[in-house]
Amino acid sequence: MTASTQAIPAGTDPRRPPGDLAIWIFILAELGVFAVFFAAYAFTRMNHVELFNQYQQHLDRRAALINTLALITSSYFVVRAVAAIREDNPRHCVNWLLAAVSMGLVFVVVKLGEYHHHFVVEGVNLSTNTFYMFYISLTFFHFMHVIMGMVILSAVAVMAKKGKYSAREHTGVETGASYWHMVDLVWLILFPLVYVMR
Amino acid sequence: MAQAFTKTMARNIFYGGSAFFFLLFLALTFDTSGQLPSRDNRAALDGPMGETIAKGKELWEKNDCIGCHTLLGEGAYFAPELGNVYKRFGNSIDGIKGFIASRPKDGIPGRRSMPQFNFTDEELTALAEFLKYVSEINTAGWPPSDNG
Amino acid sequence: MTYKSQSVAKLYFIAAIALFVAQILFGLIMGLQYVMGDFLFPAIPFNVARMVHTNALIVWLLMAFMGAAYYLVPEEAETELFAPWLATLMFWIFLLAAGATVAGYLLLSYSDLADLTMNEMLPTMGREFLEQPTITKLGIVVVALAFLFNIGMTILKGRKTVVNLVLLLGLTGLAVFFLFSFYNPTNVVLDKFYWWWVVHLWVEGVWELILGAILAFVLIKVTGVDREVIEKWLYIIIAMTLITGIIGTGHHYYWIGTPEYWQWWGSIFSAMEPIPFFMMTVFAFNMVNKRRREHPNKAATLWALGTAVMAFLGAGVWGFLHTLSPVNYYTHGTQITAAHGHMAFYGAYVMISLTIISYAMPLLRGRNAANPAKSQTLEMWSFWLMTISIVFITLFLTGAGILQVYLQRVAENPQPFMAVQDQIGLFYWLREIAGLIFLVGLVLYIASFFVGQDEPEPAVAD
Amino acid sequence: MSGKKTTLGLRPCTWVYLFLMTFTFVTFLVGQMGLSGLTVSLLILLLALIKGELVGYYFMGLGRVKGLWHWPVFIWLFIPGILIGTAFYLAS
Repeated sequence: MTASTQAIPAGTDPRRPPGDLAIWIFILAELGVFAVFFAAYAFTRMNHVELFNQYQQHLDRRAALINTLALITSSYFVVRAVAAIREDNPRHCVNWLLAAVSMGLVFVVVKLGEYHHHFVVEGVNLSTNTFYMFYISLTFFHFMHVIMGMVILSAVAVMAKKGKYSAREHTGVETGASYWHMVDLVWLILFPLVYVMR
Repeated sequence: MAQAFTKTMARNIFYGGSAFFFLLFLALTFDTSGQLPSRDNRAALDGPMGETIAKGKELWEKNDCIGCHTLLGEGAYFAPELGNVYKRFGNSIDGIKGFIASRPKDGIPGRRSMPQFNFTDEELTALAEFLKYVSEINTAGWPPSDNG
Repeated sequence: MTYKSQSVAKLYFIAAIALFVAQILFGLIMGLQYVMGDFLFPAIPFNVARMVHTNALIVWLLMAFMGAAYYLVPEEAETELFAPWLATLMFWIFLLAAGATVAGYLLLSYSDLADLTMNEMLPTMGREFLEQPTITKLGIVVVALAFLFNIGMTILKGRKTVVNLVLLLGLTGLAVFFLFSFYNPTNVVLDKFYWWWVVHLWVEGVWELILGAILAFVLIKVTGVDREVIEKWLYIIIAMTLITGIIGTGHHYYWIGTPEYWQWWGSIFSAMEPIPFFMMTVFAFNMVNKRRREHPNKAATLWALGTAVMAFLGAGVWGFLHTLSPVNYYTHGTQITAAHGHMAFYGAYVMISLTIISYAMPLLRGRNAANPAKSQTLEMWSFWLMTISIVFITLFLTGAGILQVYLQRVAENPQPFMAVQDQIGLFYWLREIAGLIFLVGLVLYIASFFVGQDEPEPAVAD
Repeated sequence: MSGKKTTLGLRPCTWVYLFLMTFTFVTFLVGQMGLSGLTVSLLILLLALIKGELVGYYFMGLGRVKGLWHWPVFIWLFIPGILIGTAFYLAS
């Protein structure tokens, strides 16, 4: 049992995922797209193993490591934010959320550095080769999700700051949290698949 | 109590999701615009035949060729694909001109026939050059066969 | 009918049905020309018949959408239309423009029409579905702007419901994306690229918002289910529509000179395009099953459910069949595309138009809720005849398409286009027969407006 | 912060967090050492799937959800996992 179990407000249906069901429909759709993209990457690689292995070496694994750690940490902060609001502590909730957003910012800055290297220094684009097509498509699509997630978390933080959430009613926090964890989840597969597996 | 599925959230997803994917679409469009010069044979448009090709496209549109034919697979499916007709005619401008010029005025009994448009030689050249230009666009290997 | 100004919708609906008839008649001419190549040649060449067929379709759907908006916006906003006279005026302008354009297609050669309308000043003609003279296009823009102004002001001064908002958003998108029809560069790739911003972003984008809003409105009315429930479903369905449909535009960018990554982006996103249609089917049946009243207008309910099912089949399933780029490589620009086009347009947009007409017309004609039983029975017969015919048209065209793909593109010795067309003539004959049955359905549909008018309405069981 | 179930003074989510960080370092080191081949790839994939399930189970909170919604992340990891594994197996 997790720490937060005890703080579930009375009346919450244990068969429903945390947050608004609408966001889960959206999450499922997004996960679906990423799943197809991952499978497409793997099966295309089958016919271009040499090419994929060669250009994978051009990627900045250290940057990807920092980004993975940033996203995991950020996700952890969001978990703490949800726990805080369940303990009826909006002030802590806001702080954890802001910490999570700043980790997201770390991700964005590092990723932009990576893109700068590939796009400007190396002069790579979507049409350079199949590997870069997948690398750019996957990471850029994910990158936009990170930005979207940061916007959502910021909005949730503002609402929390205004005192809209409490231990009794905090669906909004859970909704934003679920989306952010999805962004993290996708990266956890993307990182080994694109940067490490060869 | 927390509501399971709210209209507000559905609305936010609609606006947020649409804006998100439209921006992504614009980003891809931006990249495409950068890539097109290496694929869309615009060199031909800027070259010595540029004006002739432009004239050809005008004639192509003015006579609603797309109303029967397809061009790169788009149009009506009543008459042959013309995106690769230049190649199908053995890379021959004269072949295309001759075909268009020789259509019977009253059609062919019982069969589909292209109308007789009474083009001048200059117009025929323009149309043929236009079709040559289109045939040199990089279409990722489409169509699968020369028959279109 | 609650508000007097709603009655302007009647004009639009009548004109829509008249143009529908024209569309079907010219469709039958084209169908015959497929097997008897010299039919009506050179009086009505195939391209002219096709222009009338497709443009009449587009215009009558626009008419029906506008009629629907004039009917449901005041009712939702709970106020009279901002300017009923403007709606009437725009109707006549639109009808005249459409009539003059069709007359131009039929009486003049297309190139003479281009000269007459001074196409060379701003060439926009001669592109599929956008064949209208530039001046007609400008007319459409004027009508659309006046229309948007009118319903926008109505919504502003009245109650703001989700149905109205989504409808307005869809109609605004329709007008905005139509502006790309004025961009016509010599560069064929650019031309095609932005041509799809009109065509695709209409039918697989903003039109689906209109479709969703009309469907939601009719379902609220005929099922009596709580507005909140229907509205949140509407939001989530149109969200999925745009999420999948916008990047789904990429399925048109496989073979027209655009970069090859579109094959991935287009395949992945358009493969998800059936999802919103599936959700719509589930949604419609759910709402009807949970209905809180027995609305006497059974025909309208049937049309609404039919829309949900046929849109999923035509747009969802038949679209998915050929949307993946490795499949599309072989099927692009064949009768497979035609098959999909027929069922998708009928299932989604024709049926939603007939749904709102079926719901609103009895009220516009002064009835309490519905047509008499006799008239409804006839209407339901026409529903089944037209729907089953379109299924068969689609199946026959799919058969023709599969054979065409094989003989012309896959076989060891691919044959020329015309040689293949000769071999698949049987399918075209069958398609033409199905088309004739569709016409019978359409005649019954029109007859349903005239039979049993003296009989009493079915009782309202609220 | 009173009365919370902890292990060695840390909340379960904190433990999960530490596991995730460790696994990430392992994955990174494998990359840095230039290890390659099917076995290594599949092990890394397995590690990634476990990480994903940890996020789904603990962070997203699906672990304590009963019924259908217990499974989406698990299934999401499972199917692409199998597909990616198969593709790498076929490629080697």
